[in-house]
Amino acid sequence: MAKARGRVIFEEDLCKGCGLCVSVCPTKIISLDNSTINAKGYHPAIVIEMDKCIGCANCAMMCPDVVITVERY
Amino acid sequence: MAKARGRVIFEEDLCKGCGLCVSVCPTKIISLDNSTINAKGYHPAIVIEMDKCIGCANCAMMCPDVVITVERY
Amino acid sequence: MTVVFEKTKGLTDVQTHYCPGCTHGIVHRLVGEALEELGVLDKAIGVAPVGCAVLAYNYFNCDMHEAAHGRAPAVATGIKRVRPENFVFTYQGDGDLASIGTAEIVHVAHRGEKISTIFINNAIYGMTGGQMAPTTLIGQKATTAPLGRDEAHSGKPIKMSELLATIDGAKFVERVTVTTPGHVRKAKKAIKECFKLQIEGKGFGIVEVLSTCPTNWGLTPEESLRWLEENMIPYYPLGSFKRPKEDD
Amino acid sequence: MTVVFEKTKGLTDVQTHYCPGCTHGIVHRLVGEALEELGVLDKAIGVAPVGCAVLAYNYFNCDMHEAAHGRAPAVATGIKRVRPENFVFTYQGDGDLASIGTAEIVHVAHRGEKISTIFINNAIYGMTGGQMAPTTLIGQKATTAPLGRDEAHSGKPIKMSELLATIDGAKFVERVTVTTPGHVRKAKKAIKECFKLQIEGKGFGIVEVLSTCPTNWGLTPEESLRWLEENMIPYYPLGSFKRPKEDD
Amino acid sequence: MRKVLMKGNEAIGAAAIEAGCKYFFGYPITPQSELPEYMARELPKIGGVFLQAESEIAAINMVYGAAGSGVRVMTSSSSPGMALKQEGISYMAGAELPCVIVNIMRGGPGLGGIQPSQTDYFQATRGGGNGDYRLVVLAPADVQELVDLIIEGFDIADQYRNPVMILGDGMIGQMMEPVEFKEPKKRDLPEKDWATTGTEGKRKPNIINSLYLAPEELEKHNIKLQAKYREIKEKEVKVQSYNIEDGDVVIAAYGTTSRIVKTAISQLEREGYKVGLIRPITLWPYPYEEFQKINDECKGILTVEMNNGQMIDDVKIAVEGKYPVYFYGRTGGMVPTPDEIVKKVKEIHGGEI
Amino acid sequence: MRKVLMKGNEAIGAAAIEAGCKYFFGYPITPQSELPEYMARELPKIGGVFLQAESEIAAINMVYGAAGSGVRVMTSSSSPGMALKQEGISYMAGAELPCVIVNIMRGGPGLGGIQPSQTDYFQATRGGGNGDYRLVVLAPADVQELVDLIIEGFDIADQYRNPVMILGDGMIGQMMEPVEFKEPKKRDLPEKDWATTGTEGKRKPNIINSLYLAPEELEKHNIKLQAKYREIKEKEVKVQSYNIEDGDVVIAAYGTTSRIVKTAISQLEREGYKVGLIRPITLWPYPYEEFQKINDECKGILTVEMNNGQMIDDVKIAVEGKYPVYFYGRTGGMVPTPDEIVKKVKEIHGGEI
Amino acid sequence: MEERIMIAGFGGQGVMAIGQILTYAGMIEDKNVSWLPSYGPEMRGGTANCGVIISNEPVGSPVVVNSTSAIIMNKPSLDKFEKFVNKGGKLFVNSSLIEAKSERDDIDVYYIPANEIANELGNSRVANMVMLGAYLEATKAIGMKSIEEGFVKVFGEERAHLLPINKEALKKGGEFVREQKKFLETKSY
Amino acid sequence: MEERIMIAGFGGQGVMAIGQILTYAGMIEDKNVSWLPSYGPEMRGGTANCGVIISNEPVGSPVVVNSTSAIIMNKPSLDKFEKFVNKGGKLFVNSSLIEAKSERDDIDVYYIPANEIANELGNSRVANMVMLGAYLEATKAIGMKSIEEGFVKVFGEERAHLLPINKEALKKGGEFVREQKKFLETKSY
Ligand SMILES: Cc1ncc(C[n+]2csc(CCOP(=O)(O)OP(=O)(O)O)c2C)c(N)n1
Ligand SMILES: Cc1ncc(C[n+]2csc(CCOP(=O)(O)OP(=O)(O)O)c2C)c(N)n1
Ligand code: SF4
Ligand code: SF4
Ligand code: SF4
Ligand code: SF4
Ligand code: SF4
Ligand code: SF4
Ligand SMILES: [Mg+2]
Ligand SMILES: [Mg+2]
Repeated sequence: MAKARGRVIFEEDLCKGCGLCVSVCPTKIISLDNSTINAKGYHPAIVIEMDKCIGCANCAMMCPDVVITVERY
Repeated sequence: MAKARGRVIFEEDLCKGCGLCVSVCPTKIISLDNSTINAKGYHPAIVIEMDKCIGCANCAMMCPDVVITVERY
Repeated sequence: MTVVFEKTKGLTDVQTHYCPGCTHGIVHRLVGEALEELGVLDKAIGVAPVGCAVLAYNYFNCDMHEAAHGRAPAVATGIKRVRPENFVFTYQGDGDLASIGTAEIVHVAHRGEKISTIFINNAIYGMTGGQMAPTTLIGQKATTAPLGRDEAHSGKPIKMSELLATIDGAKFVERVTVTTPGHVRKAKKAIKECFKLQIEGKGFGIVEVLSTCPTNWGLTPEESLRWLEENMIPYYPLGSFKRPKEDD
Repeated sequence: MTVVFEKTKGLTDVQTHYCPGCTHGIVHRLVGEALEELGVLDKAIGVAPVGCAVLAYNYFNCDMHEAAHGRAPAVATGIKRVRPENFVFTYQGDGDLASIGTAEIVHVAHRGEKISTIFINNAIYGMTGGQMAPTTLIGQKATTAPLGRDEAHSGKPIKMSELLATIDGAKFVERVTVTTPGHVRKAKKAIKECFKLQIEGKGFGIVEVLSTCPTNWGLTPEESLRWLEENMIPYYPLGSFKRPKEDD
Repeated sequence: MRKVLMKGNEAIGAAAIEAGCKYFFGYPITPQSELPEYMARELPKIGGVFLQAESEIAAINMVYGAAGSGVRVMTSSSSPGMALKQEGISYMAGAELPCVIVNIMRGGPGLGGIQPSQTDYFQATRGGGNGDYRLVVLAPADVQELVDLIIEGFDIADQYRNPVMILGDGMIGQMMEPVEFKEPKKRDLPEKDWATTGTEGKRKPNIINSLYLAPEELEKHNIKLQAKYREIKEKEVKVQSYNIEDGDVVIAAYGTTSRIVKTAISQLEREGYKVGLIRPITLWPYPYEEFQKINDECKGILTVEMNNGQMIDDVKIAVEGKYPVYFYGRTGGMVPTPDEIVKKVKEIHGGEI
Repeated sequence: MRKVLMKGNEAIGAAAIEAGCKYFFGYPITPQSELPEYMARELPKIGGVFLQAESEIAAINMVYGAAGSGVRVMTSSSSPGMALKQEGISYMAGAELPCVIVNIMRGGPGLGGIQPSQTDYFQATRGGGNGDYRLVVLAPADVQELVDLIIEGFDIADQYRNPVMILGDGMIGQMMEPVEFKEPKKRDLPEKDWATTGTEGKRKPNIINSLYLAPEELEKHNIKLQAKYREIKEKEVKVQSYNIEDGDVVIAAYGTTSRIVKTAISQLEREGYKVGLIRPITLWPYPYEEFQKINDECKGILTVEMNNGQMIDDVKIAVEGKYPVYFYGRTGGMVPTPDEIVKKVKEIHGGEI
Repeated sequence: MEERIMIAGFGGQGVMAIGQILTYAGMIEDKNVSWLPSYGPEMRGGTANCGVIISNEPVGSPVVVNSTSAIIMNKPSLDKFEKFVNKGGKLFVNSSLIEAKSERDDIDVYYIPANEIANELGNSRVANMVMLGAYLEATKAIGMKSIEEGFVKVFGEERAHLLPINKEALKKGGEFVREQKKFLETKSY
Repeated sequence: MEERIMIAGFGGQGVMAIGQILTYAGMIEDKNVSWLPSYGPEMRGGTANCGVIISNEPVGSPVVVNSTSAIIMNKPSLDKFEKFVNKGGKLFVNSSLIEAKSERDDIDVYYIPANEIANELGNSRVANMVMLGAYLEATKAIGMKSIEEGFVKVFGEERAHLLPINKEALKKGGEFVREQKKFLETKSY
């Protein structure tokens, strides 16, 4: 598996759990965390296997709430 | 000279003396009568040489005030 | 002897208030003739605008409804939706239709209302004394454009027929003029065809008539016709912009 | 390590009131980024519409002016004529721009006002709860078209970009969408080009963005993107309708 | 007919249909959109037409056209949208066309808010449009009365050839209450022989118009309108009143506010206060005479409105300085509570203000 | 400065320019079109902007934008056009933006006619738009006063961040009289630090707005507006009065009508009658207090208007039933003659009505 | 002194202009003045009139009802305004266009063939100035110098070159009245 | 008898619906009733509440201020409406979403884990009906048959097939309260 080149940071409390980032992540590493409810009452998006992130920023591109910051190494 | 084939009747009191009929008569037989002022205060259009009228209705076609009736023989 | 031309029953006997040589009068006659010849005078309801034609309700020999400035298409919509079997037309100037009433004319086309519009484009606000219209030509003087219309300030004149033709519900769009007997005959043909469209229930139709305003142009009636031909026609090309398609 | 994406300074830190997954948010971000990247944030004055974006004045990080429903282009005109050196944009929905505000958008184009408009076409009245817009598709349900829009009753949806492109003063007209990261990038490019037009003083520019309304479409955010692609794009083709000509 | 539970906005639609109204032209705006939505569902079923206009202005002008062609027709909006209809309303009043216009008011000014308010009283009763004209303005206090007034409103409009306005607030539009559809008292309604329906070759053309270029004619037209307004003033005043012959304080309130006042009055009565109520049902024509019946010992009139004081002008005109006139109002969507009113009444009673 | 003869409509333009107004957005309508035409000629010369809007609605919203960006700006119209501006005016009042709006009234309702009238008094003083808002309404009686009030009007607008309306009739717009341009009394005007001018990176963004979705906030905003209106009521009432301490009859009239009344009063004085006059110059705030000064023996107040009776409401509110209130009006462009007024006063004097 | 002058005719006959000139001239002579136009319902060719007040006192009502003088350019205006001339007042009738005679015998009536005189001067458009000249001669209300200044004010410097022919017209109107005055003076009523 | 019930929560939690069902049911039982909604400023996900009045007397103010009962579905609503419950009144708290406890000791408070109960029933959307069931059990204000009729009125015949699961939710809510009631009865205040 390719070496991880990216990292994403979600500002969890701003997330509305819309799932758009989930649907566009090429590496399918984003999911909605059904076990948490954030301040706004939504299940926020989380990344489990951060090492798979390629830093493509697709997620950020689609996030309507500017929740995501993307870094690349 | 061609035999007259048309006749035009002007409802003089409706004429506003705009001269549009004058300008389109192919036989140049219409003029504005500077010697009369009609009820509306205008010099009305008149035809002097009616026998030259060819009944083409150009005058009627251009009259904005529907002053003219055209007959043909 | 045959009468080859007499006054149509489509007009009343009231003398118009139009200025001498103003071609509003010619267009009135053509509309009256078309209504008569198509046999719809008895079921016609006309909508008069606010503009020089504001008194049109006195001239057309059918039921008439006066509208607020620019709103004739909305009024006509109200009438036609209630009485789809009647023949409904509006008669509007360029200030009325292309300025304050832009939304109403666009949306009557957008909805494909089955009404017909006669649009008198004289490149000026006639009734109120010669202010600039959206259709006033570049360089043309108006009381609110004393040095002539300036593109940098006011843009280029708007071409309503071209604009409306982009809308699907507008099924008949044609621009004509009445500067010569020949043009008058063509204008009449266009008006009749446009009216037929409504009779056949096909959608919205509009005939734009390039018209004169000798008074506010500061020209004689005859000069006005020439000015129109030399200045307006080159910018506002005559012709058909849209006819109903086979499947309309 | 490099930050390849972070929140633009063009937006404030206020969280938006938009529904989850509503693409209004994406477009806000693109506008904010464009303002920042073009260096006009400090001299920008935005005009917020009446529509779901009514609170946009809280989100864009520049001076903001709220307008009455449909009148944003007129408000923007007032601002730009007073402050030609400022950067003035409107952000409007389809009810706002294509329905009640038709006259205002047409005439801002007609005069060639040097402003930029972002037009959010989501084929519905979002804010008021899903009524039919002039852009609602045939068959699409809305609370005021409970059986779906019917052409015979309401006509076919209006295509504002095509209509505005006929107007000379509209120098930049492009339709984009934001359904995929690729489309988002193209949308951003269009918005930046459109804004540049104003910076260069060339005339009126508009970017129509096909956008979703998951709430009133009754779909999930993701379903909404697909519905848009499958239904809206075929009717509202993406692409450039007008770019400034050499001599503009 | 059995009672049904209905939301005010939908009840308006049902009542209009009951009254034979088959045409509705409107434009969405909160808090009245349930009405056009109801009409969109129901009118097609009865062969009527619902049309969403491109704007409030277009809507009122469509109503103008439809009314001119002789049918019962309705439009509705809320405050900012109603501001846009003013020119069209003035035209309809000028051309003497009947119709029913519904304003479900929200807080202002400007875009304001979307919560209930009574802030367009002046606009409704004095005319926000140009010229001397009057609308018959009906202010229902509950959904049943709303239904009754809509049905009667169409009759009033037809009888006098005049637009009728239903002035409700967001509360009455949004709330649900049980309603019954009752036949209104029959009125002798004139033929609409003035309507533009096409001559059918059977009569002279009809003209719907409000333009009179000669001032003599426009004045004549105005005199005719004023005569009609006088007749309406004589015949159509509606008011409910209560305890005004012996109330120590009399409250004037209309619409849903009057219900809050009633609750306050009950509370005051329980505490031993005598408080009267004048509830105008017609805001124009205004029930000025009713105020003559107030007892001489009354310590003051309290006007309660969900605005900053508009009907208070009419109350002052009515009482002619005979009693002090006080005001209590909440605005912007805030609704006065019975307690607040109780407190105010006690202050007046105690001579504290 | 030397006197010049000017048509009222043009004098408005000249006065506005004198007051530093460089922006005008308007739409043609008789009888005020000379004003936009004047501005079209003059503003470009001083680096200002005249723009003919596509409609009255666009015009008022352009004014809204221009005022929001911090400059002095004007629009004008006549009755039906003014009806269309109501929503925009309500927005400006709600957003607290200064501007001067001119209404050169003509006969109504609807399209009405093009001759002088005073038929939009209600609309101007009570607001034809939605919500509780007030315009400062100035009613000049001659062209000189028109000029003075325009110039002061801009100051008032800026001082209170509120739209000011100049309410004239077709007569004052069309007539020519000599005028002089005088410096108004200096006012301490606040900085327009709220304007949208671009932040220049130097401050937080400014927001021009009338929306407050939370009712608590909208109420707070309304309370603030009302406080401002109270201040205006305290400080800005303008009225001219005459013989009210001993007039047997007092006439209330404003604008050009008051001049006709003055001629009538002179005539009556020559015949030995004592007749007073109250001429409100501000129609809002209304000079209610002035009516307190009327002598107790006065037989009645005659309100004279070119309408069917609108200011009469304010007169009734002012006199609180102390004197009978009579009305004389002509409408539709008809102008009352001094003789008609003389006759009416004699009737009141003789107790005939 | 208070002159209340009604000037009436068809639109296009220049009635508004002579009213304005008079008003300017009055102002130049430090009088209180007002000019109030009124247009008929027609757009063009309809009737138009204006009322001018020139007074030592501040002007009250600017509406001229009972006029001290009336300058009447067409028949409909004669019918409308003749009756409102004050007893002892002056009525100036453009006899080129009005055949009818006044029915009043309590006022001075001057019949001036203004169009003919103007045509003689070679410009039919100055008929209005002929009438104004007549008025000035008969009333002496305003000095000729002020009128000339007023003319330039109304028509602007650009059209100042038209002043000579207009002065000529004023003069001819005055002359005509002097003739008629002689005649009137012999009349007794 | 006069029940003034405040029902409050997030938009989407079905607070409006249970208010309407109650109101219908009250009407069916020939009471005077009113239902008044209020929405927060947010478009979606904001707070929403409705006030229901069920009374033997005609309904005066439809605004529920001092409530006899309150059904509270989220924390912000607890903060807002807890204090307005009449002394001796009843407060129903959705303890699935609200951790806090009521600070009132002069009213009956019921904590119902409505979402959990609903999830157990296999449909999280019926949490509102659980709360309604609790209310009905505690107050006995309205009969269950009327509530069922009301349900069909509100949701229409098309959604009548959802009635069984909703009935189940009502029942579970009721049962939960019966348990808690027993506990409450032992409490003395
Ligand atoms: C709401 C409103 N605004 C303005 C006017 C004044 N007005 C009357 S006609 C007109 C314009 C007429 O121009 P156009 O439509 O081109 O018609 P034309 O006179 O040239 O035939 C205007 C602005 C009005 N009556 N109502
Ligand atoms: C004059 C006026 N009319 C109507 C409204 C109500 N209203 C608010 S937003 C809106 C439509 C919004 O739709 P759109 O412009 O498509 O924006 P979206 O919410 O879809 O983004 C309407 C009709 C209003 N506020 N003002
Ligand atoms: S940056 Fe790309 S890979 Fe990483 S989480 Fe986002 S979409 Fe997935
Ligand atoms: S797109 Fe943004 S708001 Fe939506 S789930 Fe992902 S992070 Fe949350
Ligand atoms: S019919 Fe023809 S020839 Fe005869 S007068 Fe008319 S234009 Fe001339
Ligand atoms: S065209 Fe008609 S109105 Fe004009 S001069 Fe000829 S007849 Fe007269
Ligand atoms: S003003 Fe112009 S458009 Fe109007 S009638 Fe006269 S010439 Fe015709
Ligand atoms: S209603 Fe629609 S457009 Fe508005 S915020 Fe929600 S999803 Fe977006
Ligand atoms: Mg025109
Ligand atoms: Mg939308």
